[in-house]
Amino acid sequence: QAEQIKVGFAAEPYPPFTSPDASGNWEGWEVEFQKAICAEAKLDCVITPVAWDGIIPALTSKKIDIIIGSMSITEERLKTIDFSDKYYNTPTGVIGPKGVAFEATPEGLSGKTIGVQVSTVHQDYANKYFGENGATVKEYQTQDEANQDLAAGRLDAVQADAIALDAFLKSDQGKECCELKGNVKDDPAILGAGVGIGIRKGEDELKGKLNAAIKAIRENGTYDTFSKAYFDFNIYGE
Amino acid sequence: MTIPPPDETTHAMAFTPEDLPTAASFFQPHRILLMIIFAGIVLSAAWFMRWDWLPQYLPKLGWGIVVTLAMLFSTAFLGFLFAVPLGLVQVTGPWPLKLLASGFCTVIRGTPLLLQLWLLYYGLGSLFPQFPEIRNSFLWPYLRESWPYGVAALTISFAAYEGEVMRGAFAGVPAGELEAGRAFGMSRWTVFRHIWLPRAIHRALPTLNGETVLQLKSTPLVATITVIDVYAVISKVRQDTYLTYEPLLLLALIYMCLTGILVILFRKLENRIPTRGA
Amino acid sequence: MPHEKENQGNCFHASNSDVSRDGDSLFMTGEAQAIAVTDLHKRFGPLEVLKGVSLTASQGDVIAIIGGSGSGKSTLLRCINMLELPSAGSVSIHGETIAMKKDGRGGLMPSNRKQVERLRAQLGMVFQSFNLWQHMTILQNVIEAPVHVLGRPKDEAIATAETLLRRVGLYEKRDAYPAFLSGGQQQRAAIARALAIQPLVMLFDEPTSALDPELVGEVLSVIRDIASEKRTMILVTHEMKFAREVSNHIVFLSQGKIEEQGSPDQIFGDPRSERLKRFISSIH
Amino acid sequence: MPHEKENQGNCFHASNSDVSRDGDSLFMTGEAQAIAVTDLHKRFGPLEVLKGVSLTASQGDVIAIIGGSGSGKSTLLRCINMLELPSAGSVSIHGETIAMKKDGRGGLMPSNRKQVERLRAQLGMVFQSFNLWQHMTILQNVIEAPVHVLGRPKDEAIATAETLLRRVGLYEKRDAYPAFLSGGQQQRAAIARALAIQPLVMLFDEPTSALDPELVGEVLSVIRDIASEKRTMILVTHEMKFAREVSNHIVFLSQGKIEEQGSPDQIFGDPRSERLKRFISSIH
Amino acid sequence: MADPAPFINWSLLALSPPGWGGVLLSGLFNSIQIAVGGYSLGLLLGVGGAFGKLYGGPILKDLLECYTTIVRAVPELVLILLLYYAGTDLINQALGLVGLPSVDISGLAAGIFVIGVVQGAYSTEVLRGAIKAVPAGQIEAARAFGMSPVKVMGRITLPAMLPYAIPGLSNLWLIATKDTALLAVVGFSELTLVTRQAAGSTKAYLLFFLAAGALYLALTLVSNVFIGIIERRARRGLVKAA
Ligand SMILES: Nc1ncnc2c1ncn2[C@@H]1O[C@H](COP(=O)(O)OP(=O)(O)OP(=O)(O)O)[C@@H](O)[C@H]1O
Ligand SMILES: Nc1ncnc2c1ncn2[C@@H]1O[C@H](COP(=O)(O)OP(=O)(O)OP(=O)(O)O)[C@@H](O)[C@H]1O
Ligand SMILES: [Mg+2]
Ligand SMILES: [Mg+2]
Repeated sequence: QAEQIKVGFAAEPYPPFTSPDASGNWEGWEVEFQKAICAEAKLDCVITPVAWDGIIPALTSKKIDIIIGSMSITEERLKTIDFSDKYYNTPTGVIGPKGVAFEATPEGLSGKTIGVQVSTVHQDYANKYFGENGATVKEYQTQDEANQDLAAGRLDAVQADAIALDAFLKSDQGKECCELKGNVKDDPAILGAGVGIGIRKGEDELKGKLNAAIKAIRENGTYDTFSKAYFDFNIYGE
Repeated sequence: MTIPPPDETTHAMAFTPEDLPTAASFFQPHRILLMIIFAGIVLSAAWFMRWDWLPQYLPKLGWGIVVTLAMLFSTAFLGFLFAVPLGLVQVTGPWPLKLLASGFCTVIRGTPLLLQLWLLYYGLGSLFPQFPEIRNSFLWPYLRESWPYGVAALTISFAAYEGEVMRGAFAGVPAGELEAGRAFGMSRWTVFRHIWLPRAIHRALPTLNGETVLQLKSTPLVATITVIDVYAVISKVRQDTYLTYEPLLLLALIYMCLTGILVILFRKLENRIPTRGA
Repeated sequence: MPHEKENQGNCFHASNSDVSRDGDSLFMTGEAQAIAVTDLHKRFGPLEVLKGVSLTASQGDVIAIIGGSGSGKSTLLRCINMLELPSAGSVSIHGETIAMKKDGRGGLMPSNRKQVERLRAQLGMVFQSFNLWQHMTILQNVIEAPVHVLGRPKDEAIATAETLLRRVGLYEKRDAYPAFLSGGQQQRAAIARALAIQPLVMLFDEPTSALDPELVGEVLSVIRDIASEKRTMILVTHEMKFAREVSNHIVFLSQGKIEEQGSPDQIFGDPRSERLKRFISSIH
Repeated sequence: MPHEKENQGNCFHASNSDVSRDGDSLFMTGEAQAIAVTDLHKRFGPLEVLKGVSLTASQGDVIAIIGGSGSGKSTLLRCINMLELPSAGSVSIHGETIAMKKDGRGGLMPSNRKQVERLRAQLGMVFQSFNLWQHMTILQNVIEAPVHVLGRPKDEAIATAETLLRRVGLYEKRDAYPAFLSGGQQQRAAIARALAIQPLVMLFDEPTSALDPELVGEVLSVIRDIASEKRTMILVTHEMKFAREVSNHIVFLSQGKIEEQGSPDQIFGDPRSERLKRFISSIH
Repeated sequence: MADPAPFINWSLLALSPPGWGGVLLSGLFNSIQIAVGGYSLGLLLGVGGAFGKLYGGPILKDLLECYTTIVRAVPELVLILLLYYAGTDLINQALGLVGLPSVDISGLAAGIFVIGVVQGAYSTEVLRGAIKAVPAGQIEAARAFGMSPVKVMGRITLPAMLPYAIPGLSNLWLIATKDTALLAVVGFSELTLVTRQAAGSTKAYLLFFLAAGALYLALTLVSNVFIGIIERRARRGLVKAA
C-alpha cells in the first residue's frame, strides 16, 4: 500500500526537463527522474502540473506534496519550504542572437535587455550582476516565453539553466537565431546548491525517504541510465 | 446574432457610484459592531502576518500603480474614441459597415481578453520580426516592447464593449430631439455634434462608469505579457518572499481603493450633469 | 358629396381680405406669401395620408388646422419644413420654392440640402412633445440654433434668449435642465427656443396635448400673447375654443383633404359640410 | 362636533334589519358574522390613519365604503385581510378572530401565520390595479389559488375556472397573458380569480378607478351581477351612483373614523353630518 | 530567420496525436465543465444572496454587501489567485477545526468554487434587480390569496422575475465561459492553458490562439442560440417593446 503523493511541477513546457506532448503526457528528464524516485521510495505518485508562479503556495496549501520542478535550493526558499538533497546541478548560461558578439559578463551585457524566468535564481542573479550594471532585466512567467522573445528580437539575451538553453539552441527555432554566449560566473549564494525536491517544512520522514531514494538510484545506476538518453555529460555536477 | 446588451450586466458586475455608502449610513448599531469586528480582523492581520517586506517594495508598488492607471486611462480613452464610430455605424451605417462593426463587437466580446492579449503578443508579435521591413522600421523599438500590445488589446476590448453601449445610447436618443435639431435648420453634422453625440454620451455615462471600473479590473492581465503593473509587482513580491496571502490581500486592498477612487471621481462627474429619476 | 370635390385642392389666398388685421406686422412685410403649399401629396407606403392639399399663409396670418385624429394634420405641418418629404407638390417659404427632385422610389427629395437647412431656420417649430434637448439647460436650448445655425454672436444670443425667457416666464429656470421642469414649463421653453431664431413663421403641432389639463392654460396664454403681435403662425390644435379665439383662418382637414376652410365664425358658427358638422358636434 | 364622538367606534350590527334582503344567500348561512372589525387602529409612523373603526357584515351584505382621498378606506380593507397589520383592534372572519400579538414596536402581528393564511383564502380580494400574475395565462391565474392554496384537484379547478371566465365574458381569452388584455378585461379576470376560491367575502378596492371611462361599465356590470346573487361584499368605490344601486349599507369614512353610516337612501338622501353633506355635494 | 514557407501547418490541429486538436477539445471540455459548475454554484449563491439582501436581517445584508462589493471591486484575476490558494486552504483548515479529515480538492472543484464565488456576487446583483422589478402588487395579490411565504417565492416571485433576470443571467453565462480562461494563471488545464502549451511546444502561436479563439466564439454563438430560445419563452407574458 503505497502512499499517494502529488508531484508538482510547472505547467509550462521546460524542455528537456518537462514538456507535454499532444496526447497530454508529460515527458522529459525530470519526469523520468520522478518515476525512478517514486518507484524507489515506493510512493504512489501523481503528477500535477501547476502554475510556476504559484508553485510554493500550492505546496504549502497542500495542493501538491512535493516539487520536482528544477527548483534550486536557496536560502530564501529555505525560509518557507524544505528541500531534499540536490538531484542535479548545472551551470548557468547566457544565450543571444547570432551575429552579435558579447560576453556573459556584466560589462558585456551592459545596455542590453536580458530575459529571465520570474522567481528563478536566474532572476536574482541577473538583477544583481547585470541589472545593477546597466542591463534591463525583463521577467517572464515561463522560460519558453523568454526564449520566444529572444527569437522574436524583443530581447538581446536570455539567462537560464545551461541545459534548458541547450535544448532551445538545438530546436529548429533556436538553431536559426541564437547561440550560447557563455556561462556566468558562479555565485552559490544566489544560484544555490543545485536543484532539490521541494517539501513542506516538518515532513522529515518524507524527506528522509526521498534522500534515500536519490542516493539509491545514483548508486544502482538507474540515474545514469535515463540521463544518458538526454545528456552527453554528467548532469549531477560535482 | 448578437450578444445581449451589456448595460445591465455592467451594473451587476461593476461597483458603481450608486453603490457608495453615505457617511450617515455607518452610524447604525449593528454597523458599528461589524466595523469593530472588521477592524479587529485588520489589526490581527497586520499583527500576525508578515509585512516586513513592504517598505522595500513601496517604490515599486507606487510605480506599478502608476502603470496600472496609465494603462486604464489610455485604453479607456482610446477605446472610447473607437467606440463612438462603432456604435454610430451600427445604428445608421450602410449594411456592410454595420455588419463589420457588429461582427467585430461579437468576436471581441465572445472571446476571453487573456486569449486576445496572448494572440496579439505571442501570435502577432512573433510574426513581426520575420519581416525585415518591420524590423528596420521606426516602429520596431515600440513593437519590441510589450506595453503596446497590452494597450492594443485593452483598447480593442474596451471599444467592443463600449461600442455596444454606444449603439444602445445612440439608438436611445429620442427621435424628436434629433428632429427638433433638423427643424431648426441644423446640418447633419451639427445635429450629430451638438445633439446626438452629447446626448448619447450623456445617456451612456452611467454604463461608461461601470465599464471603466471593469476595465480597471482587466488591467492586471497585461502582467502576463511582462508589463510591470501593480499586479506584476505583487507577483514579484510573492515569488521573492513565498508568502501566499499577504501580498494578494494587499493587492486586493489596492484595487479596492483604486476602484473606490475611480467611482468617487465618476460620482463627481455624473453630478455635473443632473438627470432625473432612475 | 359634391362640395368635397370643390374644396379639394383649392388655394386659400391672402387672408387679409377675410380679417380686420392690417398687416402691420412687427416683422418684415412684403408681397411674397409667408407659406405657400401647393397640391401636396404624401403617402406612407400604401397609405395616402395627404391627397392634394394647398394652403397659403400671408404675413401675420394665424391659421389653425383642425381635424380628426389621423386626418393628416401633423403630416401636413411636418411636410412644410420637410421633416416629412412630400410625395408630390411643392412648398414655398417667403416666395422661395423648395427645389425638389425625384428620389427614384416614387417620392421627392430636396435637390439642395443647404437650401432646406436655410429655409428651415426661418420656421420655428414647436412639437407636441416639446423635444427639448435634455443635455442642455433651458438657456442653452434657446441659444443653440441662433449661435450654431444662424451664427449669431453668443452674447447677443444670450441677451435675446433671456428676453424671450422672461417673456414666457421662465427666466428663473434658465439654468435648469429640461427634465426638472413641468410639462407646461418645458413647452414654454420650447416656444422660446422657436422664437429665438426670429422665425418668419411659427409652426405649432398640438402644443398642449401632451400636457395635464391644469398646465394647458399657461401655454395657451403664451401662444395667445405671440399671436397678438401678428406673428405668422400655423397651428394644429384640438383646443377649439382657443383656435376660434386666436386664429383668423381655420382649415378643417379630413382624410387627407381640406374639407372646409374659412373664418372662425364661419367654421364654427355655420359649418357647411356634413363632416365638419359632425366633427364640431363631437367636440362640444 | 359631538356627533362624531357618538359614531366613532359604533358597531354596525346585522344589516338584515336595515334592508329588505332576507339572507337566503347562495352560500352557507349561520349565526356568525361574515366579517367583524372591532375598534381598529392603524398608524404609519406618526400618522394615525385609522382611529378606531368598527364594522360588521352579515352573510349576504353588500357594504360600500366611501370617503375622501386619504380617509383610510384602502387601509381599512387591507387590514381586514392583514395585508396591513393593524396597530390595535381585532378582526374576525366568520366568527373566528385572528389571533394577534404585540410586535414589540407598538403594533400587532399575527401570532399564527397559518391561521392568517387560512382565513385569507376565504377572502377574495380585487385590487385597484388588478395585480394579475403576469407570468401566467388568465386561466392559470384563476386556478392558481384553488390548486396551490386550497389544494383542489387541477381538473376540477379548471372546470370551475372556465365557468367563471365564461361568466365574466373572458372564456375566449383564457390562454392569453394579462399584458395582452385591456384594463377592463384584466379587472374582470381578477374578479374571476377572486371568485375562484369561493370566498366567504369579496373585497373590492376601487376596482374601476384604474380604468378608462369606457371600460368602467363592463367591470361594474360584472360586480352588479355578483352582488345580485347575494354574495357578501365589501367595496371601496368612488362610483357613488353604483354604490347606491348595488349596496345595502354605506359607510362614510372621514379622517380615519366612521363619520356616518346607513342605508343608501339615508346616506345620499338625508345626510346628517356636515362632512358627508360636503362630500356628497362635491361628488355630484 | 525561420522559414516562413509553411505559414499554417493545419496538421497541428489534427485530433489525434501528434496533432493537438484533441488536447484543445479536452481543454474546451474542461472549460465548459468549470463554466457550467461555476455558473450553477453562482446561481445558487445568487438566489440566496439576492433574497438575503432584500429580505434578510441588517447584519446579513451588510455581510452580503461586503461580499458583492469586494468581488465587484477586485479584479477576477486577483480573486482567482486568492480563492484558489487561500480558499481551499481555509476550507481544509475549517474542516480540520471541526475534526474532519482534510479533503483533497481537485483542480476542477477548485475552479468551480472560484468561478462560482465570483459569479455568485454578480448573480446576486442581477437577481436582486430582477426581484425588485417584479411589481409589489403581484406579491401582495399572492399573499391576499393565502399563499405562504415559501409558496409566494416559488410560485410568484421567482417565475415572475425571470424575464427581468434572463438578459443579465445570460450575460453572466458568457462571462463565466470567458472567465475560465483566467484559471490558466493557476495552471488549470482549461482551453487557454492547453492552447499555450500547444503553442509553446510547436511554436505555432498564431495558429493555436486563433483556433482557441474560434472555439470560444463558437461556444458563445451556440450559447446565444439557446439564450434566444429561453428568453423568448420567459418573455411570453410581457408585451413587446418596453
Ligand atoms: N411615419 C409614418 N409611417 C407610416 N404612417 C404614418 C407615419 N406618420 C403618420 N402616419 C399615418 O398617417 C396618418 C396621418 O397621421 P398624422 O399624424 O398626420 O395625423 P394627425 O391628423 O396629426 O392625427 P393626430 O390628431 O392623432 O395627431 C395616420 O393614419 C398615421 O398612422
Ligand atoms: N404604507 C404606507 N405608509 C405610510 N403611509 C401610508 C401607507 N399607506 C397609506 N398611507 C397613508 O394613509 C392614509 C390613508 O391611505 P388610504 O390608502 O387608506 O386612503 P384611501 O382612503 O384609500 O384614499 P384613496 O381614495 O386615495 O385611495 C394616506 O394619508 C396615506 O398617505
Ligand atoms: Mg398629430
Ligand atoms: Mg385607496
